[in-house]
Amino acid sequence: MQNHILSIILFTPLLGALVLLFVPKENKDAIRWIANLFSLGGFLISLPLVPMFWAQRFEPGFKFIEGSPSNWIPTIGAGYLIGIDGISFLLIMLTTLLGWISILSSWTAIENRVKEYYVWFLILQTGMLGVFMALDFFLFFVFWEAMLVPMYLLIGIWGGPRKLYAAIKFFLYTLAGSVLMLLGILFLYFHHHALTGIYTFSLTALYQTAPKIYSDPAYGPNIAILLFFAFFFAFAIKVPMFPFHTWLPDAHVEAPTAGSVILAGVLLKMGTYGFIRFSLPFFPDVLMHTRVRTWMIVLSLIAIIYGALVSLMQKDMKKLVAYSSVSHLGFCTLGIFALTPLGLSGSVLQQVNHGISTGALFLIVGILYERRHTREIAEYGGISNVMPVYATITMIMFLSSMGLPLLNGFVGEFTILQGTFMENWRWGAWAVPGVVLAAAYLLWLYQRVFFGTVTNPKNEKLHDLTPREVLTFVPLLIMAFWIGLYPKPFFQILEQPVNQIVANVRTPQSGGVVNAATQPDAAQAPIATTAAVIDAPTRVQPTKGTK
Amino acid sequence: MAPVATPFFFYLLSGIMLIGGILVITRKNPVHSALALIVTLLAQASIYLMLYAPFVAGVQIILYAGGIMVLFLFVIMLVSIDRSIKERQFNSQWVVGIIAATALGGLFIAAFTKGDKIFPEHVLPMVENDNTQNIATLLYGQYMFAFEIASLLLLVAIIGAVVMAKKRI
Amino acid sequence: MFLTHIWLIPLLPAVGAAVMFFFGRRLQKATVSAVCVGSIVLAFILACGAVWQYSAWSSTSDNFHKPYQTILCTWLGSDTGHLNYRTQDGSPAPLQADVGFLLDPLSSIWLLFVTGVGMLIHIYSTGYMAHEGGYYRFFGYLNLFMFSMLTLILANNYVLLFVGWEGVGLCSYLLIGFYFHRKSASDAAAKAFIVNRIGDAGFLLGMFFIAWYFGSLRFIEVTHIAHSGRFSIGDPIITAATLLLFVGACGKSAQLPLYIWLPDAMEGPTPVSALIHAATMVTAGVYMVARSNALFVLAPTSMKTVAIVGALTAIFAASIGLVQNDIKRVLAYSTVSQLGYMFLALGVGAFAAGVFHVFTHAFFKALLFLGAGSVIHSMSGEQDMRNMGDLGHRIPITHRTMFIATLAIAGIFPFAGFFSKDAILWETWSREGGAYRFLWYVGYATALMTAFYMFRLMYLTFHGRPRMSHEAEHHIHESPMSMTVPLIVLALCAVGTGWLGWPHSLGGSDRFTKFLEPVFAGEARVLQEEGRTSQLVAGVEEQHNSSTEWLLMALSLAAAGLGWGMAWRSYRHADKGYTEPIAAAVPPVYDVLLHKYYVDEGYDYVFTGRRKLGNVRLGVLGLGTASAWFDTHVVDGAVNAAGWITRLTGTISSWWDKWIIDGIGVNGPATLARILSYPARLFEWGLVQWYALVMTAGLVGFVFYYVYR
Amino acid sequence: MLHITTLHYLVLGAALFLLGVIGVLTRRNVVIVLMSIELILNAVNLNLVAFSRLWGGLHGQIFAIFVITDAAAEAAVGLGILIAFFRNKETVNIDEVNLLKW
Repeated sequence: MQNHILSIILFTPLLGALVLLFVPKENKDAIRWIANLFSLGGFLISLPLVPMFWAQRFEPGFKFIEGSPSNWIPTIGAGYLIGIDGISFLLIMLTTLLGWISILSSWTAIENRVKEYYVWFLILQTGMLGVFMALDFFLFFVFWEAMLVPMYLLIGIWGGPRKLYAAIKFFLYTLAGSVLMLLGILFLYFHHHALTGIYTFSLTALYQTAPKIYSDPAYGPNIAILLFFAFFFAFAIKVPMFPFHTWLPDAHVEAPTAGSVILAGVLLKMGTYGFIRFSLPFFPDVLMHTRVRTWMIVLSLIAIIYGALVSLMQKDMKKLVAYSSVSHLGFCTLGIFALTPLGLSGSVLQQVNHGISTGALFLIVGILYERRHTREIAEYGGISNVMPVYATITMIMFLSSMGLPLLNGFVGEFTILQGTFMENWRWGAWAVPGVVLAAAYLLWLYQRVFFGTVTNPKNEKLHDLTPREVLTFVPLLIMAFWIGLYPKPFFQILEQPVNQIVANVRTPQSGGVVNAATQPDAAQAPIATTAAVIDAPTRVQPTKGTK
Repeated sequence: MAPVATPFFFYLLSGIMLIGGILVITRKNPVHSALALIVTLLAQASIYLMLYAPFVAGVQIILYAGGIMVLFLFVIMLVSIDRSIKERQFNSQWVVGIIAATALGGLFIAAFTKGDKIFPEHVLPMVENDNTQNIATLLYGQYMFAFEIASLLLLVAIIGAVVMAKKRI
Repeated sequence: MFLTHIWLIPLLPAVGAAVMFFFGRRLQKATVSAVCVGSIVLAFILACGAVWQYSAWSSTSDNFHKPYQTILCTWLGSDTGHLNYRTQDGSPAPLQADVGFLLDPLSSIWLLFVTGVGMLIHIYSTGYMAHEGGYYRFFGYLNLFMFSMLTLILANNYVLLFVGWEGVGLCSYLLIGFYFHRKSASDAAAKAFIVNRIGDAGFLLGMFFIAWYFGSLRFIEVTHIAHSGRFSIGDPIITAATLLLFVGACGKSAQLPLYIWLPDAMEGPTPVSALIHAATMVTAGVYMVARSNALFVLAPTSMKTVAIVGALTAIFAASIGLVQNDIKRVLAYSTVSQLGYMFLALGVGAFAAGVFHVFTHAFFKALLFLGAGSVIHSMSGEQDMRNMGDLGHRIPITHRTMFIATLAIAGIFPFAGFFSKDAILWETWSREGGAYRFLWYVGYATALMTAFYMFRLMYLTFHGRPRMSHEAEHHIHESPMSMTVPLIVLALCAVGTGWLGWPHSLGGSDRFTKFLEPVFAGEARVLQEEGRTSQLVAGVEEQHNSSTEWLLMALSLAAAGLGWGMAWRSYRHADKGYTEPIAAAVPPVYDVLLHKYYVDEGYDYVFTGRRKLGNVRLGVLGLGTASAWFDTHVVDGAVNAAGWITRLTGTISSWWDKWIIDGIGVNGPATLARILSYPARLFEWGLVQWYALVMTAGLVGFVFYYVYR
Repeated sequence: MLHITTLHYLVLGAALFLLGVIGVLTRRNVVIVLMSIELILNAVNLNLVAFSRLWGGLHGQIFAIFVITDAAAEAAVGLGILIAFFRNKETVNIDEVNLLKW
């Protein structure tokens, strides 16, 4: 059990999809029950991972490794190799939780082609989990692409009026990025073979060779930068970063509620996860010695402010939330490319937070949509009068999204901002207006939808949340308050991996030209020892009061 | 067996067979045709006996006269024959058909006449008893593989027949 | 016992708020009152106990003048010491924010008046809100506010202070928007929150500068390092940090240019205005600046900025207050003006005087608001003073208590305002050898205005001719006990609290300043080293020229008297259609003042973009519109253009494919074959038996060949 | 003449075969066409058994048995097709089977 827990978590949804195939499609309630059972089961099965992981949270390297390199297709060196560290652990827990919630939330929302819907959803779930678990690039790519298809179908079949446009845009855009990434992967793969004579897609092996491209006379920095951008496009489109974000509002607006939740909650995290897992360790020199990093930061900052500004002007609630995602994800990429432990851990935490709060926001919009079948803000007003519980939950989630202390958003944003600020105070300073604008667009939305008197007669009869709907929010609320009130466990889980990554990135690679000006503290740490990079601080003992 | 009886029975049975065959292809009513065919088949079974092939004769009776012909009769009952009885029985090319068949028959006769010499003068001696045993030994020995293939063929035919005859699967 | 359980003080209201959140809907009003008021009363008792115990604790020789700090656990940070950032000198420092509480004289003062005034206002609210809907919601929010405010006060580090800071902002938002069905209320609420957020952004950045420079965000450590002399006076980073902190304070404490939300905040229920927008929350900025005094004294530029902004705000808001007609708006502008006073005091380095004014102001301003609430209550919701008049004998308790408060705010001896205001004016006059003397004139003019608009309020409301409708007149009644008792208690405080700071020049001992000495003592040293000042705290004060001080006191008393007199002359007999003296004298000025210098409109044009300048929309909304246009047309346009080009090439390719490749290359031979096949087709007419016949014919031919070859 | 030789059997078989061929080529009723096919098969069987007798072996008979098997399969499938066809076209006339005609 302990050794195979990851595989069990990974394939439980797929098993559910297989079981669903044998249920007659007329039997909608049975299908719903089975799908919910399996998604809840998937979540519950992932819970034992928490204490197991907690016990070894400070140990270096990947944990719960299963399989071995090249055991799948030995001829090309592809393997079924999965394992997690703190970063993927949090994202996996987020995925299983959101997967359950979004499946629960679609109970009444999906009325036609119920069976296909749940089957695709469960397959999507496995795909996403696989992306976060894979330690083999081939496997990763398989999951990465495999998850596109269900999402495409979810948008394209159960979506809104312009669903085909949105679905095709989503699919092609993401696919275009993936193709470049595939080229990058192949380059790294053959480069590894050139250096070691071994064909393998194993991540740990590539970690050793990929950073050498920069200083390899046969390739040089320019090739390394090109490779970085090959990966960058795939991930930046997925995140999405500033100029590549336009598929997101379309996809969100047209997707069914649960699809939006998963799209915002998990799919976007794959981009940031890709940056953390691949871009940073593969191309440390590109980031440390060229202007690339500044560009990344600038794009992130543009995304933060620009996303918030555009969001301010939206007339469609879902579009507003979608653009707010652009802004929030800007914070995440900002934290990543700050390349400090604080920035990185804040970024991962913010990804989890974004999954929770934005997931909840999409659920919130979905609930109104289910009742009124419109997302136009102008159609609403005074909803607080008719749906008080709903209004309360919405308020909490809005506050969480705009980063109010004691709720989750603040912890992530604060850590990112502090980490970025310490790297370069201008970066931090430019990001701060995003916080103000977040309050502006969310509060304005709240005011327009919830405050005032009910002016539209269609809104007078709206019924408040059903117990099932409340149930979908409860875990999110609990998580929001937990992260806001007691984020220490999360920081402890993230501490080891982020220090490791920062150490890897900031340590000069063999033959790399260390630019002392840009890298004052790089020389201290060997690759694998994390704690040594940033040595334990001399903590000033607090003045304890006498009893 | 007495030599007198052999020609007699041969001609008798041949006559029955040919008359039966002619009836098969000329009757309007398929039921009559089928009955005529049964008579032909039974007569042929007797001829097999004359050729020291009792097992084949048995199979002929059981399978052909008993099995296949019942199948034919069932099908004739299933399809409505009332209309087809009243209609034209021969198609538009029947003259050409008969001419072609006659030509073929003529050629056969020519062939027999010309090729008479290739047959041996006397038939070779043949074990007359234990025919079934010997056939079994051969079927399950030398022709084992062919036998299995045949069984597979039957299986396919059964499934095929069911698939085609059934209204909705 | 009280000290070690100091965390209970904020927790109690939090529990009250949580109870309201989960069960409030189902509870009786009496239960709601019991839970919420009870939690605050308990908190007040605990606070008194804690302060009393602290004063005993800090006078022992071991802990002489030390702040008391207790740390419960780490809130932000991994607590392992491995999650670090680098400070400006390259040494690692952990990401760390404790759940920790700090009690020193400064927080003691805030603790006492916040819980005390808060308790009185809670009691008052049980009467005021008795007939309103959402009773439990109101008290839940109030309790949540108390929790946030107490967290803010008791926090031992900037981050936790920020928690309270944002928390009070949120509660302010919720309470201003309490009547959420009114558009003006929800507008005001959102405005308050967003303007506060701008300040908060500054605060955040200031905090990061401090963390970067000091490697810690705990007050004790920051103060310690600041005192260590490692940093020179006028250090640019510290200047930047303090200026940014002051931006935060401007937002929260309604200073120029971020004061605009406070007058609008009067949309909330009156107890809220009293508690949040007069007595407690708006002084949080003062608290924060006073708390960071160790940093501010290292940055003279920031100090000057604080002083000038404070003085300007004081006179600016007071001048608007001169002509407003809404009773609560007058008080709101008065609050902004008084807050300006406080910042003036802080800016000139007279931290103790500023804090003293916060303290006295909390009581008399809360009293004024509650009194105004009582008036509004009795007038069945009427807030416009033009429709009041002659209420004095109909609601006597309200009248008398409010009169006391007016005397206090106008600075009449021996009411509380006199002492605190004079302390500020005197410090402004004398600090740094008179460097700030020009601000004294501003402060003095403000004092005159204050007296005028306050007595104007009193005369218009309680004297003159009754100007309300008959129906309203019929309903006028004194408020219930639950409302008048707090008024009386507050009136007593408005008289007495000033005596705590009875100055030496008048033969007092100025206990208040002495009490605060441990907090600001370090700064006195810095200022002295700097050579900017010769006196700050008790003990040094005897040296200065008492006669000048007496003269200044007399002058400010004269100003108060003058203002009173002018108001008396103009409004004593105010009847319907009375004339405003300013409007009569200089109409354009009156117009500008009545429209609040058109600041809101200007902001709408320039910053928010809610109003268009011609056809152009500026400000944030303008940027937003431009960005949205850019997004749909340029960014998404590029994406769609890429798609369109792909499809165009696809169309061309498919045309080429269909007509050239497929048409000529593939279908050509096929067509040829088809043409050639016509003769062959003659043999095939699809009849099975024909095929059989052909087969037979073939057989004939075959056999024929073999037979006759 | 009195002696019955193999040739007699062959002639008989040929006659039967020709009857079958005539039936196949001229009749419109599919059932009868199928029966004619049976006739043809039987003619072949007769030859096989006759040759088997001539050479004194059993292989011819084995072949005959296989042909009978084949005939059974053919009859089953053929009649199945007939029924399916009849269901669709309400006729058993073979010259009306022209769906595949160009």
